[in-house]
Amino acid sequence: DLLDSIMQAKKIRISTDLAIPPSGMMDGSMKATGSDVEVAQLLAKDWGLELEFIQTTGATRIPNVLTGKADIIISTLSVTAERAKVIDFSNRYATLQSDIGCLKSLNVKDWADLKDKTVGVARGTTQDTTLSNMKDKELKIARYDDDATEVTAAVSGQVDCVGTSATIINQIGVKNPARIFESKIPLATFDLAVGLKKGEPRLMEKLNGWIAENIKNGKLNAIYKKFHGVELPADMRG
Amino acid sequence: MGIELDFPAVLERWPNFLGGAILTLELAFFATVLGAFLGTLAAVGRRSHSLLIARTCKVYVEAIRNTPLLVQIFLVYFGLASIGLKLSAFTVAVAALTINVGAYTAEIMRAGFDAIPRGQLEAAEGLALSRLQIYWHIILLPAVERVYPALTSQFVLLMLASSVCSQISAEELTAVANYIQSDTYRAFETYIIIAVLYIFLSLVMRAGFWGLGFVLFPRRRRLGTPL
Amino acid sequence: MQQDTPATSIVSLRDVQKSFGSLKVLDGVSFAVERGEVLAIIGRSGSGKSTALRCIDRFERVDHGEIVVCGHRVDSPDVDLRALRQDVGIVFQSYNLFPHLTIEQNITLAPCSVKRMALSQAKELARKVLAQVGLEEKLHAYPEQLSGGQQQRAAIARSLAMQPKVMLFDEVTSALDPELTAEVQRVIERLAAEGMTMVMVTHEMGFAKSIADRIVFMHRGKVHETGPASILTSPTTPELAQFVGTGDLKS
Amino acid sequence: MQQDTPATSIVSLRDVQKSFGSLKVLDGVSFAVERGEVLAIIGRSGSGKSTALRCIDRFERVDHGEIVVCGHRVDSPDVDLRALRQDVGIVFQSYNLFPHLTIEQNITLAPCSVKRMALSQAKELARKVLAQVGLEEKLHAYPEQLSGGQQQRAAIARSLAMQPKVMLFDEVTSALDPELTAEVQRVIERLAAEGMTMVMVTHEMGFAKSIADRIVFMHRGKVHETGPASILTSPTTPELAQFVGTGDLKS
Amino acid sequence: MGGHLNFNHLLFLGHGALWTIGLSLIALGGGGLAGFVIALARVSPLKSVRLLSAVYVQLIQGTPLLVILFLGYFGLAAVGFQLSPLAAAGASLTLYVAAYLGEIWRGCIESVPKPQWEAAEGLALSRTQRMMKVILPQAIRIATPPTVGFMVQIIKNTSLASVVGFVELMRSGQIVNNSLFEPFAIYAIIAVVYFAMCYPISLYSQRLERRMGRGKFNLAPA
Ligand SMILES: Nc1ncnc2c1ncn2[C@@H]1O[C@H](COP(=O)(O)OP(=O)(O)OP(=O)(O)O)[C@@H](O)[C@H]1O
Ligand SMILES: Nc1ncnc2c1ncn2[C@@H]1O[C@H](COP(=O)(O)OP(=O)(O)OP(=O)(O)O)[C@@H](O)[C@H]1O
Ligand SMILES: [Mg+2]
Ligand SMILES: [Mg+2]
Repeated sequence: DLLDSIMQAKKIRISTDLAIPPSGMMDGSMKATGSDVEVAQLLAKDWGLELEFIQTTGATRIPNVLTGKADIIISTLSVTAERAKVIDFSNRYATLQSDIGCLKSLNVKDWADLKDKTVGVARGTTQDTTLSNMKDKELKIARYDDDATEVTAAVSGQVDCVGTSATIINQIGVKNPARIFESKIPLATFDLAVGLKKGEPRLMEKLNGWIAENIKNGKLNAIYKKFHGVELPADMRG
Repeated sequence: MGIELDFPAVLERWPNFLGGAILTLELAFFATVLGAFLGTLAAVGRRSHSLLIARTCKVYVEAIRNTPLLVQIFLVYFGLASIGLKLSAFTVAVAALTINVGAYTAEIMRAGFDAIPRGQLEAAEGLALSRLQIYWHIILLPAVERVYPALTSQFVLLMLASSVCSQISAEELTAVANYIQSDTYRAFETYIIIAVLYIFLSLVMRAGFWGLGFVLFPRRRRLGTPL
Repeated sequence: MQQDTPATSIVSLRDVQKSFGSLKVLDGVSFAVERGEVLAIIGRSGSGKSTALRCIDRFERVDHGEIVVCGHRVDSPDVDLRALRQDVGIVFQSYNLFPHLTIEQNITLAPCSVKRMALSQAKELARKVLAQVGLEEKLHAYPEQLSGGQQQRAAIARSLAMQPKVMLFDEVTSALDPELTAEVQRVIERLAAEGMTMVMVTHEMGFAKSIADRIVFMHRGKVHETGPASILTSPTTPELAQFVGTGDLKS
Repeated sequence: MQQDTPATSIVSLRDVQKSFGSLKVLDGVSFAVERGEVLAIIGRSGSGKSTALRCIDRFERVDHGEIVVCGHRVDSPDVDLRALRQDVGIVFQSYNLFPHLTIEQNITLAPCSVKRMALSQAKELARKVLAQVGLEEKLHAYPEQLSGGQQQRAAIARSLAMQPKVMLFDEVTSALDPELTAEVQRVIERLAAEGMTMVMVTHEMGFAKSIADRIVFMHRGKVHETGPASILTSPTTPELAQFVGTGDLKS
Repeated sequence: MGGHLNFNHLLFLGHGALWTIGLSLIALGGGGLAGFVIALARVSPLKSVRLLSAVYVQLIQGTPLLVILFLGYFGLAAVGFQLSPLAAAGASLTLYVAAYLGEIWRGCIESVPKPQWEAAEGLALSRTQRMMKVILPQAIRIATPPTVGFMVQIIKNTSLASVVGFVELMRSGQIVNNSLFEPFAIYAIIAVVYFAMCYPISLYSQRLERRMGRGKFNLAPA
């Protein structure tokens, strides 16, 4: 099965989108970095495997493992029931807290205040799905292809509210001090998990064991804190 | 390596696909109409006696034709916002597509203009027609008739290229597909469906252009011969 | 723009010079055409016949000399071109009908656009001029549906519809076979009989002989010989004699 | 494919019919050409002259009738086209030299490709046929560097290089001015003198008269009158009389 | 996250630009060969061949390149053909370019005047000889300007190969932007780099057109 072939090859191919900071990105010297990147590196090291990143875009993360072009996905996959019909998810290795963030000067306290505002999100993310399902709230949603475009839209003034992680909300003000954003309404907390092809119980078991161990020893929390500036929920801090 | 395809799971989102397809057609329609107009103006401008106008038109055409549409769309979308102009994604998308297809139309129209025999222009001058009248009666219509197939292809390509408008939050067909496939993780089904939809849309457009040509070119309708 | 010209002279060229680059095509051409006169310009290929004709309707700008046509100072830079061209009709070898318009539309276009004639009136006119050239039944045909001779007659009708004071013809029959040539020549003969002033470049010697009141023989950009049609049978210069000689070879 | 034909008859058409759509262009055409004979086909535009000529070289397929050329049954669907065309040379009004090849390459192309002649031998041949048409010095020129008359002569040379048994000419001089026409006609006269069998469509009556052994006058898709060149001066049918009459107008 | 544009970023973009050039060459090479076959098929004497190739051209020209690339890479893998990203991108681009070049070239072959075909026929040349020695040499001259012009479109279109994992110019720009959030600077740089690659080619094609004295035009499968 897949686990054996990984072990035989002494190499694990991990599908990661390197254009979704702070989980996957490039540092100043154009080396891959980010929380997902370090998780992947840790996994490869612990299992004594060589690591190969399969560069993907948001749209091709899943097809990559389905067609065997990558072994597993570590790329801010949040778990939903719908998606679980297509791939298997491991236990969560991190969570993603997302908020509605708005221009600081904007008087937004609850959902009602958002009524005539346009909220920017990255298309197809769980934030997008969550907001889209709030039919009763009469939100106007502007979907961008990725977080970076969404941030740029916020920086340049195309939108005054965004639905994304707190880390990214803070980033907007850094880019344009004239437009400081802050978290206004908590949206949801999503579980992030490793994705793999259906029907690989042995690999799944080994992954879950590894995740449990690294939650306990606090390594996953440390990585998360390093990039996201906050800690994982209390029960995941080891 | 079997992958189970589950089309019904994706097809049940047909209202989204339909909405996306309609928006794609709308984008293509407005950009085609406006782009044809802009491109014709630019083609006329390139023949202007004023060096300034002719140069400006040339720079426009070359700058657009040699850079990717996506970059143009970003620059328009974020550029306008930075100077305080907050237009809807649809408006910006139409504007950017118009600017883009206008440049290509200008090139095609220019070729059409060049194909008008000099003798035609002299005959028209000899009949005391004014410059504007010559453009309208003697140059424009035959030029369009002559390059009509190229224009048709160009506008179909525009429709296909409008997929990059998903980047600036226009919910056209590709945007819808991306949304659905990341929601369901059923990328294959989604992509196959939109491939079929795009082929269908391009056939619809070609049929539309064929019909328009039928109305526009009575000579061709009657004689069936190329100009 | 109005000028003193000899009362009856409708076209006059005086010492007209014109070069294309370093090639001197017209080298001091002078002649005049009286009202109602038919003038034929002959000469071998490249002698400047077409250029001279084109200068009259200001399709070429002269370098030097004076051209007056129906009172318009054509050599002046600020001549009113559209007014000039309402007075002058020109027909070329390659008929240049507008291929996307029917014959009727070809004819009504200028009267409607330039003279702001009502469409119904213009259509009436189209019928009239087409009758003049014997083509009434082709009103709604497109140019490509006509034979060469018919196209050329339609082109003449189109010019006539502007009711010009003088008509210019540049080898209007040279793309046609003998039968079609005869058709077009008959039309021109009828126009001459009706008193139209005409200047025609032609290489049909027989036709020139039979219709022209006066012949201008051009040679190397100059008017080499001029006179009544009889000069064709009794040329006084060796050049014209030789030219008439080769011209005969064709028959 | 070999067939019984009258010993000396090299081309023969019998009751040939051909329609384009609903238009009957050839309506039972029959004539034959003997070895060494020069046949001129005349007739007004649209009478089917070109079509008849093109049927002989199988550029058009006939609907009915029999065509035998050098023993090839041209009307049969399984005639060996390449063998036929090695025996027949055809030259069109629009010379159709290959613009991307020099005159020499134009001429050597077919002998080398079709007859597998050695290049050196083909070049020798090219020189010979070019000398025949008086163009030796243009061996290495490209077509566009030649005048119309020279191009037409080169096209004739190209056909000659295949050493055809019969040559077909379709109005080969009608795109040329009188001077160039004379050049080409001289070449054809020389070929006739050398005994080449030729079928030519022409509207130069003078030329037809002077060179043709026999004239075929076509009218509405039929052979209306046929006979020696003298029929041009004393036509027996009113149609030919009228045709020759109009033809004369041209001179 | 954040930081400023530095030399490493430029290096990264430069690397992307190299991939863009490489992919373009592959697309042109493969697409050129296949396009030649398509063009010949489109003027084939066999009706079925003509029809088949016409359907192919219609299908490809009706589908966005992104979808072709996606189906070429993942779709083939799904039915058991594992292609490397390079092979998949090469194959997809080849299919795509072939449809467009095939159409362009068919037009050029057909624009060789009919009398040329007849003259060649009259000289007893076989169909292959007519094609190879008379028609194609002339068609190639007509075809050069629009083909060169089409290269510009290929260069811009290779950006879609990012879907199969290539980090070419456009994708590298996105990656840099997603860590810097400096869209104007970065997209301006990308625009300039694309312009620098494309404009000389456009210029060259226009020069060729002018030398041939005819106004051909090329389409933009943008
Ligand atoms: N626009 C032009 N630019 C350069 N040279 C020109 C132009 N028009 C005409 N010429 C040259 O001027 C000369 C005279 O031309 P023109 O057309 O007046 O001769 P023509 O007597 O009408 O001859 P033809 O009987 O062949 O029509 C020719 O040598 C021609 O090549
Ligand atoms: N390929 C074709 N399809 C349809 N009609 C044709 C075709 N070729 C010729 N015709 C028609 O057949 C008739 C005879 O044509 P053909 O060319 O044989 O006449 P022709 O005697 O050679 O005339 P010309 O002196 O004008 O060359 C014409 O009416 C022509 O329009
Ligand atoms: Mg002339
Ligand atoms: Mg003919």
